[in-house]
Amino acid sequence: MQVSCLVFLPLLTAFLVIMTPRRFSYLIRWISVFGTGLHLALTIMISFLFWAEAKGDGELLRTSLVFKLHLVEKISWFDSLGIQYFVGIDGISLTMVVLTSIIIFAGVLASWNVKERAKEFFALLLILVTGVFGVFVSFDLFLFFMFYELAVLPMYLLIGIWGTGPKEYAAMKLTLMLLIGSAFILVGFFALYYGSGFYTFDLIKLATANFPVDFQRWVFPMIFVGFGVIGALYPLHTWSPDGHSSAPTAVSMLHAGVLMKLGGYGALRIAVFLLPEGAKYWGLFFMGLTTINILYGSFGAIWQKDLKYFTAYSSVSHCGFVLFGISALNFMGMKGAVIQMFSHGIMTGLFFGLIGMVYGRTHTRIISEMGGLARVMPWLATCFYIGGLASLGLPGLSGFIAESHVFLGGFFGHSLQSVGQSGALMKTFTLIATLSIVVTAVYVLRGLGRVFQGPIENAEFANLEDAMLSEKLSTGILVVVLIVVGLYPSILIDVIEPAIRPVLNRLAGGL
Amino acid sequence: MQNFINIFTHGIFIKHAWFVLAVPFLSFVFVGLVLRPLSKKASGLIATLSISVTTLFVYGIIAECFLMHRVPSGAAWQVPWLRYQDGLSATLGVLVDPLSLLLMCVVTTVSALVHLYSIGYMRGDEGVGRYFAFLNLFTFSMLGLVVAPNILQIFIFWELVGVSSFLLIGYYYEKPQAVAASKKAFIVTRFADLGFFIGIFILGYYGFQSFSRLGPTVPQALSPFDFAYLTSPAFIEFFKHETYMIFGLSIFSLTLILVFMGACGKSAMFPLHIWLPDAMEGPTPVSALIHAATMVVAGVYLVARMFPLFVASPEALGLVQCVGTFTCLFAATIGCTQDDIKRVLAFSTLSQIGYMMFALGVCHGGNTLGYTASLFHLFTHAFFKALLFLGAGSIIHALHTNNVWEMGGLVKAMPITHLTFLVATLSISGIPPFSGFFSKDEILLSAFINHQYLTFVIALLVAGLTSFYMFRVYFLTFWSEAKWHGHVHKPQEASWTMTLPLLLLAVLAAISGFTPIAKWIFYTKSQVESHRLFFVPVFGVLVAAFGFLLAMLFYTGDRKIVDHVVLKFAWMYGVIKHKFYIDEVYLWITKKVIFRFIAFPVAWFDRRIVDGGVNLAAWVTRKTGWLLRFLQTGQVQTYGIWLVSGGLVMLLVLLTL
Amino acid sequence: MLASIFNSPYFYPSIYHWLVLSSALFSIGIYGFLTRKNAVGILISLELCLNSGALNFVVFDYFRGNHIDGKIMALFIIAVAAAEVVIAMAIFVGMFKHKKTIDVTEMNQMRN
Amino acid sequence: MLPEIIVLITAFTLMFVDLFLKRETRYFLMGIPLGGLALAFISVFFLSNRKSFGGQFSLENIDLWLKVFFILCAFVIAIASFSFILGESKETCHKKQIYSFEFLTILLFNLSGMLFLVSARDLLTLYVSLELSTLPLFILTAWKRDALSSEAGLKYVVLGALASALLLLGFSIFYGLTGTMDLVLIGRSTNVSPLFWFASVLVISAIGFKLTLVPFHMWAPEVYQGAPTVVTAYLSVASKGAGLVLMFQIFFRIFGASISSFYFAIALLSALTMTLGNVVAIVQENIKRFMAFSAISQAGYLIMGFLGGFHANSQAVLQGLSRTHPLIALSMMIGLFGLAGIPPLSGFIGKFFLFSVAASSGFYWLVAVAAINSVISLYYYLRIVRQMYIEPVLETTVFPMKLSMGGLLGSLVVISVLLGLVPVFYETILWTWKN
Repeated sequence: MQVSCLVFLPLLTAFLVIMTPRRFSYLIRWISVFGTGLHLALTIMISFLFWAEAKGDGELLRTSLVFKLHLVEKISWFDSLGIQYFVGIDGISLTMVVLTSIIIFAGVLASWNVKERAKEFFALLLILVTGVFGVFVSFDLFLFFMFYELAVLPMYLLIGIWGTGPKEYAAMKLTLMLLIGSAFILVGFFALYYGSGFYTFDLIKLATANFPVDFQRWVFPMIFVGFGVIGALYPLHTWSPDGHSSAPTAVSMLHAGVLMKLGGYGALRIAVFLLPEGAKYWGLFFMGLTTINILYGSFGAIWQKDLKYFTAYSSVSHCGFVLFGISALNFMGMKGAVIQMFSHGIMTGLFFGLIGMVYGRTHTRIISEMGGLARVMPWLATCFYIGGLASLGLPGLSGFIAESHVFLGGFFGHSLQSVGQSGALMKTFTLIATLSIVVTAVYVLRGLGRVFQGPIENAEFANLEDAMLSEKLSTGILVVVLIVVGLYPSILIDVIEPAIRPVLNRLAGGL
Repeated sequence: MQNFINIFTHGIFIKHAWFVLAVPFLSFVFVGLVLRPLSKKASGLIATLSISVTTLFVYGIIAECFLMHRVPSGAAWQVPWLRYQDGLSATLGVLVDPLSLLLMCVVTTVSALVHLYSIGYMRGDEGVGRYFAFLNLFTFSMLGLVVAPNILQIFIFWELVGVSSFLLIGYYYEKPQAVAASKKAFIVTRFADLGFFIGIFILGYYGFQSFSRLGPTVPQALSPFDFAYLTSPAFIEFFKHETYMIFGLSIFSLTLILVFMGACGKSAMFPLHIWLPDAMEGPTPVSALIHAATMVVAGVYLVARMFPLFVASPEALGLVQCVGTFTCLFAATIGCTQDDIKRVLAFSTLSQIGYMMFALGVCHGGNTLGYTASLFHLFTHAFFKALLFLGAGSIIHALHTNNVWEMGGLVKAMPITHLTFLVATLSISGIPPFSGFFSKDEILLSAFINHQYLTFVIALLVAGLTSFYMFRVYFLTFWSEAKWHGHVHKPQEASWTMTLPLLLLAVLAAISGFTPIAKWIFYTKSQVESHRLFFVPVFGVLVAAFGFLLAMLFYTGDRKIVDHVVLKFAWMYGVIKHKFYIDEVYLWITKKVIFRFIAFPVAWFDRRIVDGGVNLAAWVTRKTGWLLRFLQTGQVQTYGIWLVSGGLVMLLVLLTL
Repeated sequence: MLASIFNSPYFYPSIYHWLVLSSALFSIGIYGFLTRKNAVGILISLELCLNSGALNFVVFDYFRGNHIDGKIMALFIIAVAAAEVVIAMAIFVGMFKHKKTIDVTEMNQMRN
Repeated sequence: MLPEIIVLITAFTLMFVDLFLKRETRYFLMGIPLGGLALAFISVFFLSNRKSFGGQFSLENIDLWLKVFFILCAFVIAIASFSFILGESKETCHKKQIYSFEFLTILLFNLSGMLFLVSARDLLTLYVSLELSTLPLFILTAWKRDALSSEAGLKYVVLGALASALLLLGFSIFYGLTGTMDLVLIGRSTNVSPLFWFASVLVISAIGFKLTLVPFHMWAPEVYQGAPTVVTAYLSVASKGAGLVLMFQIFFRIFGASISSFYFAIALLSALTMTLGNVVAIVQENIKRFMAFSAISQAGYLIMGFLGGFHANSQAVLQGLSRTHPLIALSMMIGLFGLAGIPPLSGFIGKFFLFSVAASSGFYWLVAVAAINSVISLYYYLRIVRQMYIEPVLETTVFPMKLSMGGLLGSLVVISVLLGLVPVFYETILWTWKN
């Protein structure tokens, strides 16, 4: 019941928002804030429930081949087709749910200023987030796919109506590319459904199927690439710069912060978990591709003139870490990938939130037109710098935890688990990918330096105001999370670690 | 008295060694979040107080060790922090051993004095709260670095000191040069850290590989990142015999070279030295603390910390020696030509760190006296260099200029500053009985007894150069005729908060040479005490005296001599004055090569080719649709043909399958 | 003589003759459909096609057991064809009102 | 055959009453078709499985649902066409003639044809009911009598007659090969021979015509464009539904045993249809032409359902679909409801099932093509959404929505959402099927 509440509370909030007459725009905002705040509280409650329930998981899952779920709800739905309403929570899900919950709360707070058609905006945002929550907790592939589509489609309107710049083009490109990705996913799911011989979409049951190696080898890239599109896998990432830069603040936050994580989540949860042989066959290939991702994104970011493009490219680079860690196919890599999902989610959510706030004041996002803003908006500058430092992997902030995991995973590679990938190549890829920590430093410091430091060049900017309360709250939460995870990583690691084990055990050939 | 001593016999301080990290950190958080917006004065006060308390605490630890005649082995305090994998985790801890104690002592002492100095120096500045918060952050990070029991913790705090340095250099964030300098500092060191990071990977990797294999020779409680493990003979033996070769180097040496790359970055060794002179854009106390006394010697500390590994690899240590020697000479040469007082001091710092580096490096000759000598020099250098910077800060505070040619005649105006500056100058020049004499002597000695005669000669030469450029600054600043008469107000000593640290440091700079460091810090005890050569210190002093005389000749009398010399060697002078154009080379590489030839093409490629591919697909679809619509001719008979021929094709398909 | 001719199996057309006839009818119909420009001509060609179908039914019925159903089918086909013609003619007339011609190649107001 | 009779009686009643009433009072005539349809709708549920007329007319479970679907369609179209009939629409250029209920009479005749088609079990009934469900459409298409409408009618009637001739020839060959009119008996006694393939191709061409499969689709854009809007809607739903029923009859009753040899052809047609339909739809400016191409692409999805895992066991085929694969039946129903508009949820689940059918036979490439096509189609749907939401509103284009229309749309939306999420509907179909 709790998990269903988790999923449908945003939908209920959306319904309430729709029911509110348009003229009470304040009420609409308050309902949204209250709804998402309640959701955050619920998430925290569920985290504690999970904590209490999952105490013994660490040992139990050490040798397990399937995920251990908690707070499971399983209702048969389209019975004759093997479709169920099957939701539950495990460590990875919980991490992602917490992330989403935080981001949507911060996002709603950050869009306090949305006046134009506020009702539709908040309703769509909440519907979208319902889809996201649904994806993270569903363990039935049909349900998963349905929520996935639900999470992608409202994006078109959200960007198309409330966006800026070439919004319609960006919205269309984003929606179509993501859905083409989902087309591949769909084919993969059907292949799993019929290939397993069980005629079920139940993820746990599918895990017991013996997929032939050849089958795995062609289905795996289908699903992985399908999820790769939303996870910004090179060269299918081009929706992301345009999409993110055109989207309104809360949507960029949610999209870069959470939706892009669906890719990594699906790749890990479904592709690698169900098709370990395929993963081993393709692992190095995707590792190479994501190495390109990581460097390419960071080099691309150097040259960007628009703050949002800048952040979008940095997201491409950072999401590369997620897929990189996953395709390293070992414990540290995958754990790092999940941590990176969380960390990057918070970080980039913070970035886009801040960019929105800065844009709301300066009405420009061109980096060279700004300068010296730290004097007039110290709060935003501080938050921006903390986010930037997190993104370049400064220890003490969450980015370091994730990146060091991913790099160590890539570097230690084959020595940890019998993955059968070439150790030398993995090491080479990792070493090439580590270059990004320098490049990231270059673009982050360049970009932020130009925006916030130096003298105030434009006289109009001299009288701008710093963040207001809702904005401070919104960014403050995210900054605190970044720091807390950075200083006390066990808070995440203890949850994630057990949940990764089954994937690894399957990779290790424990069939 | 006995009661007082008794306090130190229970080991309480060592047991609660976490205090050393906790106080500065809490103070940072408190000052940064709570006090900063409230009160400037309180920020400074609390920050200074907390560091002072830490300093006293460190003294307490030292006293304990001293009184108990025992230094604890292993980390005094440790908590698990980050678990990567079974058998591979990072801890946070406080390692108390002579080396870390030495560094702790230096860091806290200098930091406390600099904090105190800053209260006066930064008075009236807008962002004092921020300044002190950052200063606390730096102190915390630096302490974390020096007490690290494992290499990962070093890396973590390594980055944190980098970032605090970045923040403090860019403290005047509205000054474009400061912003550029802070960026440069961070990025250059970050680049070096890349090597360090990779080195850690490799160390961790082999550490992890051998961890279970080595069996009982390694205590179970350790993890592959721990220094106690990495420097254990068993591991070194294992790692040394790894046959994997890259570029003709064994992976062992290569790893150490990568680690040394990190050290080079932080310690601003050639060719990664370019950030340090620019870093002088920060407030002067910051330069004193970070860019003279503490952070820049972190590289030396790192090599010293991993010395057992380095000793096992003559290649790596040879490189350390080469880089150290070269930087030493190189920086000293440039130091002779700079006009900005802080830049002279910066190059002098480079040169001195070069001394420390090659002192470590020469040990591959077999005698490890250099290890002791290097750390001894680190110790003394911290005080006299901090003192020099703080003195310079006093002068700048009074005159509002950095150019030595615009100063002069300050002997009368600022007597305390003059006196302390003189002490420091004598000390750095290696004039007995000031501290620099002892440490430099030991370094020269270590080079000589390891038969590194070239290094020895260069070191002697640099000793002369050091003396020359330091006295050049000294004479120009204090003795030449005053050029500041046009100023509104006469330069004068600042408040006691600024002069007190100067005096204290002057005392330390004068007497710290008598500290029996060698008793505690050594690699092989017997080698430390065995050699005493008479002529080495004599040479050193003679050379220094020569430098002094030359400087006096040049800069107290007629300026014509200088001009004449400069004109005579105009070409060379120009090159040296422009720091051998290294900055320009870097600028060319970053701006032209990386930005133009990598970043721009990548951005272009992404927009045109990759994104163009996506748009092309859309375009092709539309175009196909546009073409296909003309099938619809409107002629009913054409449709009929389609219908019938479609059927026929269908028949073919069915029959062939 | 004459009787023997009449009685000879070669005199009575076999199923193949009929099928050839109906195929010819159908082919002529299709040819006419594709080549005539006059809508009525096209309609007539289509009637040929329909009739070839009807003829087939009758023939198959006759040669394969003489159940009545094929013939009934033929009747229905004729009826349906008649209905079709009526409707088609009505539409042609309507078309003629607008275009003053029933040349189908002219009727391409809607295309692409 | 109660519903069919009711529909026919209603049609005749309407025709006669219409003759004798004055123009002003005809308004009340609306009740007759609606009442008749409602009655027919109810009567469907009183039918039981049985055969009449010596097996030429029979009723199985799927038939029941199909009839329900057709009656509902006609009902909706009848409501939607009132404004058209009563001359309120701008489309009525010849008010005098059109101001009559003949339109509905013909619609009802057409409906009865489709109802018969569902239950037909032999070639004769099949042919006649098919013609009955096609001929009225010619009239309806040319209803407006303006140039476009007439041209559309002409093209439709000419090509329709051609298709009908092809179908007839195909039927006659089947008859000749087997000597029987009964569909199931034909299916049981055919051997695979070149002539059989020839006949199949003829029949498939006709089906393709009805279902607007590429390359038999050429009539559709013109006819959809020229016909009155109500008729266009009816064509794209009901007529295509009839085509689907025809295909169902032929493929599962006649080809039943050898259906797997048609798989590749079906997949090819499906891929071609959806791709061409979508790609051309993108570049259309005329909204009705656009709808035509979009409808063509829909047909591509629909026939994916025929790739279902049919076992080559004629016995199983004979016993009806229920015992073979529920998925096919389901996908067919979903296809039909999908035709009635593509609502987000039931459309999603519908497509999911249709794709699933293709995947079950191993046509993963077709699933990929279909899924990518659905993305392309999303492109133009999103463009419409953009028109509705993103483009600025022009005051002049705002028109008041009528209560009847609003209620209709609202209930359609609710139904589609329910269809999408509530398993009861699907499960009921499957359940009735199995028993």
